Amino acid sequence: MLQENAIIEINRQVAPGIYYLRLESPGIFSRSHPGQFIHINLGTTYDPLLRRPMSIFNAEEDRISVLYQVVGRGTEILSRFNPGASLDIIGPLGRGFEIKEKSRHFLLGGGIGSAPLVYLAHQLHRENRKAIFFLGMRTEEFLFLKEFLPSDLEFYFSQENSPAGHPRLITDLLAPHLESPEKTALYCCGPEGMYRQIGRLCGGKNHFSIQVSIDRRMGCGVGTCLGCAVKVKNPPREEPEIVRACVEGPVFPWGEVFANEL
Amino acid sequence: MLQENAIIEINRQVAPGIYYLRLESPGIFSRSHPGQFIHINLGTTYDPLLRRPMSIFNAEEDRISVLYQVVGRGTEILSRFNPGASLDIIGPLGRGFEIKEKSRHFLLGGGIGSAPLVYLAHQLHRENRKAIFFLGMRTEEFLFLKEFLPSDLEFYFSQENSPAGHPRLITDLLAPHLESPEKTALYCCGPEGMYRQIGRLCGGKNHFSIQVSIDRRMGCGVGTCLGCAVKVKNPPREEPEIVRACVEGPVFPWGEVFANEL
Amino acid sequence: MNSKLKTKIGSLQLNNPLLTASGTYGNGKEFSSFLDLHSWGGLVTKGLTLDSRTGNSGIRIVETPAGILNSIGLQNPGIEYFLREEIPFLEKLEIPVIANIAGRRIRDYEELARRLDPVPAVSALEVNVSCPNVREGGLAFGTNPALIYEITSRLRVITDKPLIIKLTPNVTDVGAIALQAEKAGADAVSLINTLLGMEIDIEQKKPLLGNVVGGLSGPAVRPVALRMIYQVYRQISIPIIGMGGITRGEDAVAFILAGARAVALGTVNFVNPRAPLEIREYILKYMERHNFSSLNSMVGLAHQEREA
Amino acid sequence: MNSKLKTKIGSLQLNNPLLTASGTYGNGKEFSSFLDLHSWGGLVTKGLTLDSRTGNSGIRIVETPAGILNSIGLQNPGIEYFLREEIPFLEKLEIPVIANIAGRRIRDYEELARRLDPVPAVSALEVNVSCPNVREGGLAFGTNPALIYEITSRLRVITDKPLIIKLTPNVTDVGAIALQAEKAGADAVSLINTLLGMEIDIEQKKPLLGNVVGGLSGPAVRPVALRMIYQVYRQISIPIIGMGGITRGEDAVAFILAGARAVALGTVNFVNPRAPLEIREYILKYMERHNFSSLNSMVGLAHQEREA
Ligand SMILES: Cc1cc2nc3c(=O)[nH]c(=O)nc-3n(C[C@H](O)[C@H](O)[C@H](O)COP(=O)(O)OP(=O)(O)OC[C@H]3O[C@@H](n4cnc5c(N)ncnc54)[C@H](O)[C@@H]3O)c2cc1C
Ligand SMILES: Cc1cc2nc3c(=O)[nH]c(=O)nc-3n(C[C@H](O)[C@H](O)[C@H](O)COP(=O)(O)OP(=O)(O)OC[C@H]3O[C@@H](n4cnc5c(N)ncnc54)[C@H](O)[C@@H]3O)c2cc1C
Ligand SMILES: Cc1cc2nc3c(=O)[nH]c(=O)nc-3n(C[C@H](O)[C@H](O)[C@H](O)COP(=O)(O)O)c2cc1C
Ligand SMILES: Cc1cc2nc3c(=O)[nH]c(=O)nc-3n(C[C@H](O)[C@H](O)[C@H](O)COP(=O)(O)O)c2cc1C
Ligand code: FES
Ligand code: FES
Repeated sequence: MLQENAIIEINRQVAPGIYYLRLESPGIFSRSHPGQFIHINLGTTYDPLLRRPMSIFNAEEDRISVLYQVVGRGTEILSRFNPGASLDIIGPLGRGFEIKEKSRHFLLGGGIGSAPLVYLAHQLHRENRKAIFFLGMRTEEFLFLKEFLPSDLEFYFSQENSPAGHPRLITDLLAPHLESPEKTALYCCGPEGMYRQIGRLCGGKNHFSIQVSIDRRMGCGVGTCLGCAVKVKNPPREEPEIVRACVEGPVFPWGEVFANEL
Repeated sequence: MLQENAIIEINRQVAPGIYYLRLESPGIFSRSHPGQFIHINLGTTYDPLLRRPMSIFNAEEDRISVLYQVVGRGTEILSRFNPGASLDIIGPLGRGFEIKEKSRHFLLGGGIGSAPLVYLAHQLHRENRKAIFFLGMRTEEFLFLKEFLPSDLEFYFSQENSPAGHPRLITDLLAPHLESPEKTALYCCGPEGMYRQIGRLCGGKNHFSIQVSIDRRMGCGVGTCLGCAVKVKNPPREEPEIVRACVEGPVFPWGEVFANEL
Repeated sequence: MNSKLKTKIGSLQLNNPLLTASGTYGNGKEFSSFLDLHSWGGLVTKGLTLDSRTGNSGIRIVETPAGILNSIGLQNPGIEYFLREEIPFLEKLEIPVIANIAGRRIRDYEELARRLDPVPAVSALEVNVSCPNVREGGLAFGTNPALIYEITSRLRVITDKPLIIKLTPNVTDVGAIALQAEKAGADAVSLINTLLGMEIDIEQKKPLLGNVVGGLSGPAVRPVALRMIYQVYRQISIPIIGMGGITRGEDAVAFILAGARAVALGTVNFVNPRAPLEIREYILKYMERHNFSSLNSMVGLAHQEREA
Repeated sequence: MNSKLKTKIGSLQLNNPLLTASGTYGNGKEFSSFLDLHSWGGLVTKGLTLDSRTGNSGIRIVETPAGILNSIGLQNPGIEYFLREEIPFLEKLEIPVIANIAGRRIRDYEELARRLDPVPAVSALEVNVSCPNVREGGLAFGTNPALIYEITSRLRVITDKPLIIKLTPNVTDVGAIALQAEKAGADAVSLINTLLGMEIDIEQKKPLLGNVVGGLSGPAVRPVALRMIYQVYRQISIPIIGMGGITRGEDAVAFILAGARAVALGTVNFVNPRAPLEIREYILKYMERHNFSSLNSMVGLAHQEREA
């Protein structure tokens, strides 16, 4: 965890409202793992005041990158930084995905949530593990992601606006792959509704290990403001425990967060 | 007085920390007079919140321009706007210089304060009036101004860092021109200390008419917040009256503001 | 004009909920080149006192993070001048004009109310008991529930025009004060006036404003204003005019959901003179999107949902 | 380290005037990868209660114009855990540690003071009587001068460690409250805690924060904080620890000139972990430029100049 003034190499729109930002950040690069995030300072104005958390989209050769969607003022400001400028970032933050010793690895991304899974896909690829990428989208706005993935990665996508009979939800994609008793690790990143659906499909099954990345509004990003509370089950204690998405997360075992809801 | 989204044509550094900004602003152009100013919105952030007042530096062919010095956050932000972008401006604001029916016109500018006098110089030139430009500076940082002035204009400058014997203050430049009994209009723009010195030199003399541009922190710029109060003498009333630099000013007859101080 | 936006403050009918905040809009004239003044629901005048006041000396306005501090000190030409020189302009307006009054003693307020009561161009009185920029008093009234009761009931006898008490946020319990205004017969309360603040010139080592302290307004104070409106809404049943940092349509909607029946725009006018047009447009779109057929049905909804 | 920056809060010696603001810095550990914790004058712990608290549910932090609203609700693992798990880390620090305590009833505070009094690693107690995020109480103490007297004097008997009362800004007269703390034997007061505010989710039509209201901090509140410190400085003679929106060296200097003998940094830590280093540097340069040989000689100077 360190603060770095990272030089912007690329900050380019790759799809409507979606930007790819690549930073020279050797310190953070060398410490980062898939699922972790950085905290970006948007400049000297007090408005907006806080840093913005962004997952690490990929990390290669002293560079880290971020894929972000312009949804508000902060991301809008970010999109206007030019290459060559420097960004004050903190990272890598949080606990990323734990790569499990399973025979299959399923990466399930919902929309922009897919960002950290790209880094994970490359990591799995480097480790020669068998992986499948499942992408859920509203229309086709995230199809470009394929270009950022290892070229030989098995890849499926669903679109909410698909005609009947075609996969509309990520669970439509997933279902056919669940028959096999193979031990499978699921890495999920998207809206919480998606996690619930995935859980209903395979939460109870022992040969699945599911991790989910939890999104919370963040203050500090480093564990001191307690703004990013997540309730987790923590057996043998009855009461849920309050942990921090920015330190104990953002990645949690699915069961810790959602098991009570099944 | 109107609000216009003016397209930036030029926003260029012309000397260290000094920028020349030219805007396509036909509405404000067609209504403006030397000594008036515009009020510039710096963007959508709440910090800084207020517009920034800037004198009109020149106005030609549907364009107005501004010469500004980067002294703080607002002007720093302004310096980063790119040509092609649009600026939300209000103007022309305030009461500018009144061109007097005198045989000579002296323009006395202190540093960045000289900006509105450039516009005035062009106006006097268009009207074929005899004018002299006196420029006071600390070092030589404003010498570039000459390039923006009518080429045949008589021009003198003083530098505070000059060697002994050379003019250091604007009053050193002015003194030799005061012997003549010619009726003279003085138009001054600079720090208040300069106005006091000029006043001591020629405030009491009847054949001089002196106007000064008064700098106040501004809120609205249009006369409603009463933040820009200036105390003026308003005979026959004994008590000074409070007027608004943004509406009744920024240009005032020297006597209204400084006569009591002689 | 869209009748969905109509709202009422006591007997005062407004075409839309947007009012000018006192002291930030002159008496409207200055802004008439940017927009049709009839776009407003009503116009609140700058603060009026009996005699003319020259205001505070020294620096009067300074920018702060997302806000401004002002210490104008109630500069105004006095009631005499107002009646003679400004009423002729105001009486031509076809929207309600609310006169904002301030004084040092209760009898100043009484006298002001007496002078304004017979003026047809003045539709209502807003009583500023909370100006932080006058040393002699003002603030003292605003922080004392008993005095609020006293001043409200004394003015109530003098005029039948809608009486709006403008509350200061610089108190422990704004609800208790609002309650006294209601009990004493006020038709509405407006809040918030500015938060007391200051700035120091560290090079000169002294307070930056001529008057040492000033009033904080603008977006910075919005969360405080919203909280106070939400809180007061639970304690009184007369209408609330909400203000404090509103700059966008979203803000105005939030204030209405918190319990404001009308909202006033102050500092934003200095930055964006077209704000009332944009905000009015936003509210209409919001109402459409959420199926509200009247502004009234939106007021205070943030409470209902909570109880549900 | 530069001895010019030394300052004292009661018997507490600080190498420099910069403290962490309670609740914004954990117990320091998290930030130790960004800077040497010994750069601080002292460390104020997050708020401690007797029992562990899980804090408020729902959204707990939201950005506002130049500020943040938080409704953490005093989440903390309780005194037991603190003594067992966190003291070992804190006792290795060579700077003073100030324990911030909060409770629902006076006897909670008494019990906390009793438990902390014998702990050598704890150099002083900061008594939070003003947390706006606990519904059961807290705020009630902070707004009532008599209760402040009561709680301070009761704690005074229990401990000889410097006792710092942390005041809420959500009151009419913060000076009156500070005065009671002084009279009852407090060694210092710290101010300000957060301003009570709220935000509304207009799409959901309900308060955005899980706890409805929250505490406003950050640059937005700075002018209010500065004014209160300036004001309290004229009324008491014990030291003031100033805080509220400090982000730059200039701000810290302004607070000191207004009367603060030490300053705490809160929200800024979330944005710029290196702020204490930059601010310390700035103060030193400022002192050089203005020929101050000790921090002490700067404290409250904004008043003196005014009287001159
Ligand atoms: C650990 C983590 C990793 C993230 N990674 C990515 C990423 O890789 N790519 C990406 O595009 N985004 C990512 N996000 C989300 C991103 O941080 C927000 O979209 C961004 O902060 C919004 O900033 P803004 O100023 O543009 O929007 P704002 O104007 O602040 O907000 C826009 C809207 O989003 C809501 N909002 C703001 N923050 C959050 C939040 N954390 N959770 C839910 N709603 C919120 C606001 O209420 C508002 O409605 C991540 C968030 C977290 C916590
Ligand atoms: C009518 C008028 C015309 C002007 N014309 C020009 C012009 O043509 N070119 C130009 O460069 N500048 C001009 N100025 C000054 C210009 O408006 C300020 O320099 C600018 O607003 C500073 O903004 P900032 O955010 O960069 O500085 P800030 O960060 O706001 O302030 C920097 C420093 O300047 C001080 N300051 C800010 N505003 C004023 C003020 N109005 N008077 C005195 N001190 C102030 C601040 O206290 C601070 O010390 C004019 C001002 C007025 C009132
Ligand atoms: C420059 C200025 C002058 C003001 N003058 C008055 C006044 O005369 N009477 C009054 O009741 N309120 C006055 N106010 C307070 C505003 O009416 C309003 O209550 C406050 O500014 C909060 O709203 P805002 O944040 O939208 O500005 C003044 C505010 C400002 C900024
Ligand atoms: C997230 C957060 C948590 C806080 N928790 C506490 C607390 O536990 N005890 C306390 O006395 N003050 C607490 N505060 C208040 C701060 O200590 C400080 O008084 C306030 O934030 C103003 O300073 P700032 O503007 O520099 O943040 C908290 C503030 C924040 C932002
Ligand atoms: S964001 Fe501050 S503790 Fe997680
Ligand atoms: S700047 Fe508002 S009245 Fe002049």
